[in-house]
Amino acid sequence: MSKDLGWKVGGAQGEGIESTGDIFALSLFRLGYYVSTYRHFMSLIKGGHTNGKVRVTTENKGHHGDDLHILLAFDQETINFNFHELVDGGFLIYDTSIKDATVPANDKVNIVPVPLTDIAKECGSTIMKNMVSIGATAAIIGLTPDDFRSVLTDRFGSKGDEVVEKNIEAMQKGFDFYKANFNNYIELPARPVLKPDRLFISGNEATSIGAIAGGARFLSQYPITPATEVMYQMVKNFPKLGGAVVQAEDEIAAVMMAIGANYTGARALTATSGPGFSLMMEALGLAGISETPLVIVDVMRAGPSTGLPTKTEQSDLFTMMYGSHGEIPRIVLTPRNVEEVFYMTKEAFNLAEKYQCPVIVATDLFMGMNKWTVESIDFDKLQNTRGNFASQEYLDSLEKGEFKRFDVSVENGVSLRTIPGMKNGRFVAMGNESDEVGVEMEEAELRVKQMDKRAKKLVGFDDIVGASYVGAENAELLLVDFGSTSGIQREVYDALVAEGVSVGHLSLARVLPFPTVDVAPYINAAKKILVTELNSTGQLASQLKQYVGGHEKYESFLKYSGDPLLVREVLAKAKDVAASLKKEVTL
Amino acid sequence: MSKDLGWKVGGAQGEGIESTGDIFALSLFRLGYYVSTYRHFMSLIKGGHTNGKVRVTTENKGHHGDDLHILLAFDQETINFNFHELVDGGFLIYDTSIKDATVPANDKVNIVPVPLTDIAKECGSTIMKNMVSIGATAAIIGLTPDDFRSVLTDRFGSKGDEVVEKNIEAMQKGFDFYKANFNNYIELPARPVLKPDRLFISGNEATSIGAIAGGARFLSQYPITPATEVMYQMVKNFPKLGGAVVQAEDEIAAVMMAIGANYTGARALTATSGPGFSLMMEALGLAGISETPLVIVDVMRAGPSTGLPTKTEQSDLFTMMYGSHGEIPRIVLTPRNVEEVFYMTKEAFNLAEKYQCPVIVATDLFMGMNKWTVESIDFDKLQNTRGNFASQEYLDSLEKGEFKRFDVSVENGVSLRTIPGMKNGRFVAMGNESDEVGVEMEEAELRVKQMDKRAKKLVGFDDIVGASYVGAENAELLLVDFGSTSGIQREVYDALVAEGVSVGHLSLARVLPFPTVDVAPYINAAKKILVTELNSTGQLASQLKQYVGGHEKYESFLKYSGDPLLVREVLAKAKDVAASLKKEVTL
Amino acid sequence: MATLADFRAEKPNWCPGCGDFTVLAALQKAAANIGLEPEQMVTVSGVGCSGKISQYMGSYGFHSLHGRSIPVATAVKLSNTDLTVVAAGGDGDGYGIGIGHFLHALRRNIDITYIVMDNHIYGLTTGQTSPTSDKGTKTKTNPDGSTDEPVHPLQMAIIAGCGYVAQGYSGNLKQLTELIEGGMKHKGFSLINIYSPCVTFNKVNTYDFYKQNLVNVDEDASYDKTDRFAAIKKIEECDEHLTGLIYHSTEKLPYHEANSAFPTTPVVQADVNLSQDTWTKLVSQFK
Amino acid sequence: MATLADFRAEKPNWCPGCGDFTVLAALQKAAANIGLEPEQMVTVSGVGCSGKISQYMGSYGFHSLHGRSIPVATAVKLSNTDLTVVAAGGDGDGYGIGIGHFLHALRRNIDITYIVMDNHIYGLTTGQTSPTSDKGTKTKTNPDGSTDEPVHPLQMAIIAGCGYVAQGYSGNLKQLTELIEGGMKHKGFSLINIYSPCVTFNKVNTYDFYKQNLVNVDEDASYDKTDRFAAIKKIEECDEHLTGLIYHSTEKLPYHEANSAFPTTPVVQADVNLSQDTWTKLVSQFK
Ligand SMILES: Cc1ncc(C[n+]2csc(CCOP(=O)(O)OP(=O)(O)O)c2C)c(N)n1
Ligand SMILES: Cc1ncc(C[n+]2csc(CCOP(=O)(O)OP(=O)(O)O)c2C)c(N)n1
Ligand code: SF4
Ligand code: SF4
Ligand SMILES: [Mg+2]
Ligand SMILES: [Mg+2]
Repeated sequence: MSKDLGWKVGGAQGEGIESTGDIFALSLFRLGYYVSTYRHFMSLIKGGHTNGKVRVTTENKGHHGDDLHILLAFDQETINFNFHELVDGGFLIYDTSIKDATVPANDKVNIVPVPLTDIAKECGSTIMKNMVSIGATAAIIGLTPDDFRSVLTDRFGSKGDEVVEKNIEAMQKGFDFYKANFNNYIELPARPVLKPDRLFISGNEATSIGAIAGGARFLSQYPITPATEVMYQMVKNFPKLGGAVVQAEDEIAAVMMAIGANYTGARALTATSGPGFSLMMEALGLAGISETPLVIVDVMRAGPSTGLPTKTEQSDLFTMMYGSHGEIPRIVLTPRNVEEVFYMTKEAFNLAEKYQCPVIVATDLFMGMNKWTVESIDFDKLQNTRGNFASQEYLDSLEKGEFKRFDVSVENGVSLRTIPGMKNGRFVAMGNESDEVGVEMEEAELRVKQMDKRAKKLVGFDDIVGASYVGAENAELLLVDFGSTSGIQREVYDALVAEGVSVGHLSLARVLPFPTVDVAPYINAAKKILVTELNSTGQLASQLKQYVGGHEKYESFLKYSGDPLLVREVLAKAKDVAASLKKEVTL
Repeated sequence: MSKDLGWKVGGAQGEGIESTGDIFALSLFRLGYYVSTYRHFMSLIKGGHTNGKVRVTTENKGHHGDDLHILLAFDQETINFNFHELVDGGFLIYDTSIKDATVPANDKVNIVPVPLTDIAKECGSTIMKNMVSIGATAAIIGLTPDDFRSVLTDRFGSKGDEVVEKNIEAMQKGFDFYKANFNNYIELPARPVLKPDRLFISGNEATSIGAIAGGARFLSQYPITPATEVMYQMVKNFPKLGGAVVQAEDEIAAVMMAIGANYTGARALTATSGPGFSLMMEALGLAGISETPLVIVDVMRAGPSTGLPTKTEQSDLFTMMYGSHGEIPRIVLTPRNVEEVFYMTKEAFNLAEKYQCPVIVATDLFMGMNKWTVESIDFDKLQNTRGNFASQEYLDSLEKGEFKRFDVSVENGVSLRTIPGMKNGRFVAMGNESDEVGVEMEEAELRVKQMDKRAKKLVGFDDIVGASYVGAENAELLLVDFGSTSGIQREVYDALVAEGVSVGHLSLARVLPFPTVDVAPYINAAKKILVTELNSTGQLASQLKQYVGGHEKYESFLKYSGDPLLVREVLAKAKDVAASLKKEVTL
Repeated sequence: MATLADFRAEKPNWCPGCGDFTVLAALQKAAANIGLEPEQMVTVSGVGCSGKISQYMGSYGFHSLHGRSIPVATAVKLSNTDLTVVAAGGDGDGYGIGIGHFLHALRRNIDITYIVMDNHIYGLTTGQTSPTSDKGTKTKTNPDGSTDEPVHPLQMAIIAGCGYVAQGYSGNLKQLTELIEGGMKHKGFSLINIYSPCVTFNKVNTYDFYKQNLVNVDEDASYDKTDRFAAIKKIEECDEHLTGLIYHSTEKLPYHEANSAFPTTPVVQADVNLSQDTWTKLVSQFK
Repeated sequence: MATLADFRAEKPNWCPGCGDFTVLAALQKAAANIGLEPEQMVTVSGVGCSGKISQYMGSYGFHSLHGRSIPVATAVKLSNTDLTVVAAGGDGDGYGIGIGHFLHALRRNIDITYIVMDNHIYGLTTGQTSPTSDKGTKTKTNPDGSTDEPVHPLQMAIIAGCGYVAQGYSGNLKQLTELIEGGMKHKGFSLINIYSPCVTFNKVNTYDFYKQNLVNVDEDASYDKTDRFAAIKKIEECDEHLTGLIYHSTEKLPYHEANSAFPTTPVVQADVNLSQDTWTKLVSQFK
């Protein structure tokens, strides 16, 4: 019996690989398993290798797993590229119509040639090979074509029952073929009970429904991989909610529109990735100085510049924290799993209005474009609050021109806000430094007061957890990360604990305001700190040094190949560090 | 006898205040004095208070000085705004045509009402009041109208001798009026010898001629205060040098053009200020990944956003260091005086070609728009070198398609470069990650190699001094700064030394690659560190913490009113810190 | 009902004689004339001397970034279609750095009125060549005279499908007021280009110059404002020196009405909280 | 002399049947036909499927940023006027995010050839509405059909003063090659808009569609390519579905010749070091 199942389908881009993976993954989710996925693809439309990995587990995981048990190959490249990942006892299913297929010599892997294309043709169309292959898989792991029926009905039901049946039939043929010709099997672990609240959802989808739950009713966005799907979700859902989507002409327009909509009183966001984010730098400062709420989602991809548009990275941390000339208060959230993507995106809108400042939510391609299991979202936690609006009564009590939108006397830096339509609440939002009623000015004293007012907003910020920690109280080795690498780090942590290492795992959920008070005790207590990041310069580590110190204690595990982390590579590094620690102690 | 002379003229914008200051300043420069200036102005075209300060000294200073000896007021606002700066024994000269002029009660100041406008009218035009006022000043400080003749001749000579004489005459009238009615004087210190090499030049002018000396022959720029003058200088000088200027449609175009020109083999730059710099973030990454040389000059002004367009600040440090998504090697220089502005801008072009990466030169409005004395520039130091170009012979020895523009095997990360026109040297510069010959690719291993190659370039960089230090070897109090605040800090340092404080002054001339090795010994040795910056968040201090540590030792003096520093305010803070140090010691 | 005085705010600090004073006056009059309340209107401006207009207009205002008034104005309108939205700025702002946003808003037919104070110069940055500067214009950036073809905003707007294309002049407050009123009433994007002399930096395109050169098509009964090609030709014939409503068509619906998916109630009125039922439906797609 | 083979580089990875294959072939042929050497030519592209052309063309290349090919190409030309410079990209790249650069380069009359592979869709990002998408186009961003007026690049270019305005089609390699050749020879900015079908994401503007709808003005002897207004009208009449050289004028000098201050020797050839004499003169203004 396998604890996890790692399954992967691969072929050329444009061949239906993605939907094969989706059907398999969703079906296993519906059977009650926890499912995590990872899609490998390239920045071209047709041709080029793509594959979809599905990890099936009995506990919720934030990673698609190192191990591969079943590889389903539609072409030779898939075999070449992925075969080495198969564990001993794993299965390679490949299409016998691959010309001169060559399979590496490895007698610990079950080689399963199946005439996928031929059987598919029998079923009426070569596209059916996807179903045939799922059928063969089902046979190996003890499922039946019927276990996939509900997903197929959702997908193809609108085209008629017949289409569904045809697909089931193709699956059955694959199933039968395997049973008839092979007799090795993998036993899936017992199914957890499927809770009705559970969601199977990508990071980008979670961003979208998080935004919707957070009251966002305006999205202006420009297409860019891997953030485009956020827009698709909004286009789909907004009409019912009275919301509007604008496909902007570029990212500058997109962010300026989001600012304009927020100014007008709509909760609005824009979503983008690195190149688009870089184009938003001037506008970011405008939102800051004009105290206009703004939510930007940066679905990070591998940079710099156009970089690797279909690969993942965590290298925009610096520019999210420090990009844009001059100084503004800003909040930068780094959700660590898809559930947090949902909650933090939702909360971003409350924070943006509460503090009247920009909020950046950092996700990445890894989390954004792949699907994960979320245990449940509590509807009762979804109420929103709208921040510091002036009441109409208060405005009516003022003389014309008396309303101080940028009142510097407010203790927490957050002054009363109005929106167009409110009588006597006129003000001018502005990129220039302005006086309290919003008139451009250049006087030294007033300027300093306005700067101080804005800076005050985020002092003592604790609306969003800064970091979370698991581990012994004075763990010697501290694993640190932020954002989407947290899931895999937990597996590394578990493995180290199992080996008796004195280890703790500290994971940051926000980087601005930097959670110094949350992280300092752990940083200070640790003997060695291993910071794991998907970038080449150790951006998080540099911030820990800057905000906390302890320079001599840091080690970094950095990956910037564009691929996500593997448990084993981080674990190997962590063990090295742990070993060096022991040596130091014995010296 | 006064050691320094502080002189200031003030009035409404559009009244000729600027040229009055210029004439006075240049004349004193030509007499052999060292002259530093500071112009206060506002972001509107006419009306609004403006003033020009001129400091006349016998040693070269990087600051216009706290003290004011003579104030020349054309309107009431000038009196209100500046009177308090006058030292005991100072002079207020004001125009008697100011309606109901009110002068603060202060019997330590010599009040000198002069009918400037009336006398000017006698001379034929009210504009002449500027000359009349200079004449009155001349009388006070022991100069004669003739001392201003050479400057007037340069200015007005093209309009005929008569115009020059008319101006001299107006001066003489002001001179005579003072002599006839008042009899207090200030004695200027003895004139230093005027060296023929000496220059009286603004930071922006130094940027321009530095760029020209560095071989820049292409400038693409979009107008923005305070960087526009860089373009004017180029427009003026390039035609003779075979260079070209393009006024771009925006800053994105400006920087993309600079990249295109560099790619083609011209040395090219763009100059801008904060808002424009923010718009260049995406392009910055392109230059980095495509390994195209690029020089950007950021003449910082007070942010965020449009901010205070006519005020100074050092708040773009963060975005210069960390702006743009993803990770590229870059060089960020922070010249500390106008001489360094010249040399570093010049050198920027050699570095950009040597390392095939972007070089950012950070100046600011304070240094950029004001004039300073430069002792001399050594022509013999102005030879340029062009970096790692492939020879035509080498290219001829290759097969078609064999040239590896992005050869990862080069030890220092700098591979051979070609430019269009070179036979067999074809390559494609690219925003995508590419292989060694410049073909887009997404393979993990090659990607890492390219990232490592680029990162290698700046390891061990020491082409430009990182920081300089004066002071005792183990000074207890360390003053730290970067860029244009260095000059004033030296005066603070001198004052502290004079008071017997154990003090050192460390000033950074570059921030990337961060000069850790240059600064660490001083940071580590100091008991207290006072970092002075013109920004609100202590950007430099945060970098010292990040790169070096010693968190418990820092104090900051931060100013972000838009005005430049005063010696006395930094000195007061420094004394407090020094005092606290003593207390600690005696405890 | 609001009066002219209600649309006054800060005292302008433009140079005495600047054409922008008249533009502001016309905008204030137009707003009062069509019976707006100040809080129902938003004036969004870019950066430039002209961009200061949002501070002087007594409506809600947004003095945004250089070249970016249009996307802000677009979003203001789309977020609250009950508002009357004016975007305003200079020739550099709108036809230089901002020309992309201008053309795309036009294509979408966003229901805003765009006022360009076209002084053929960059005023606030003290007199550089602008995208509408005449050929031969000499400035510090073009001492030998610019050789660039100026932008032709009126013809371009017509080509791009704009339904209300007008040109005014700061020397004619009455006509300008009418043109702005018309623009505000027009359902869809309206462009009002205004010759608004910069008395400080442009010594060519002066009041005198315009007095001598402008043709008023509003006074020409034979001129057909509804004929696109005639309009394009007329503009060419006059070397652009004409005033009045040059092209008018009410054929197209504005963006928020044309798009069937666009909400019929103002977006700002949408509830930020979801009902249990909506929530359940929303997440059902992820199960 | 260089042959067609010399202009081949990487094997394209566009989808089989993509219109861009023909565009590349035409560009390669045109370059060979006019007798260029590969090193005398630079192809600058933006980002999109179309943007990959710079990698496949055997000239020097710059695969720049989305929407920014034109400023790079401008600078390449102005830095070395001996080079033949082509800018290339998609409809989204050039008429969406990049439209401002396009229009300003046009005004300046920079001597480059601009090739737009106009498939009415965002290809590389897998099929969103583009600025030239027809009204009614349904994509994942516009499931109910776009209501935006498409950009009219040909008419706009004529209005903006372009001296060489052509349209080609990937189904006609011969004509396309000629049009590109003509553009490269034209002294000044030339625009060649190309209907280059995206076989994967655009199921409306297909080869079949164009076969049925395109009018070839090159075959119409009565058509006067030198009449701006006739050209604008013709484009309108054909609903833009025409091919050929639509407008041609050799009246204007290109930027580098029109500007008297522009150096007559290529900028790249200027010495990066100054003579003592030049230096002395240069600094004399600061004394
Ligand atoms: C991104 C950016 N670049 C440059 C500037 C500097 N700037 C301010 S106004 C202006 C041009 C003003 O010209 P125009 O739009 O015609 O307005 P006018 O002052 O003539 O009314 C420029 C270049 C800026 N504020 N922001
Ligand atoms: C600044 C930025 N925003 C967005 C993108 C994502 N992107 C890449 S190509 C493209 C559009 C492609 O459409 P088009 O220009 O028509 O080219 P095609 O693929 O159709 O040839 C977009 C939006 C990007 N690379 N950079
Ligand atoms: S500079 Fe010109 S545009 Fe600006 S306020 Fe003065 S006159 Fe008006
Ligand atoms: S997606 Fe369309 S444009 Fe892109 S390569 Fe394929 S067919 Fe061509
Ligand atoms: Mg203007
Ligand atoms: Mg396209």
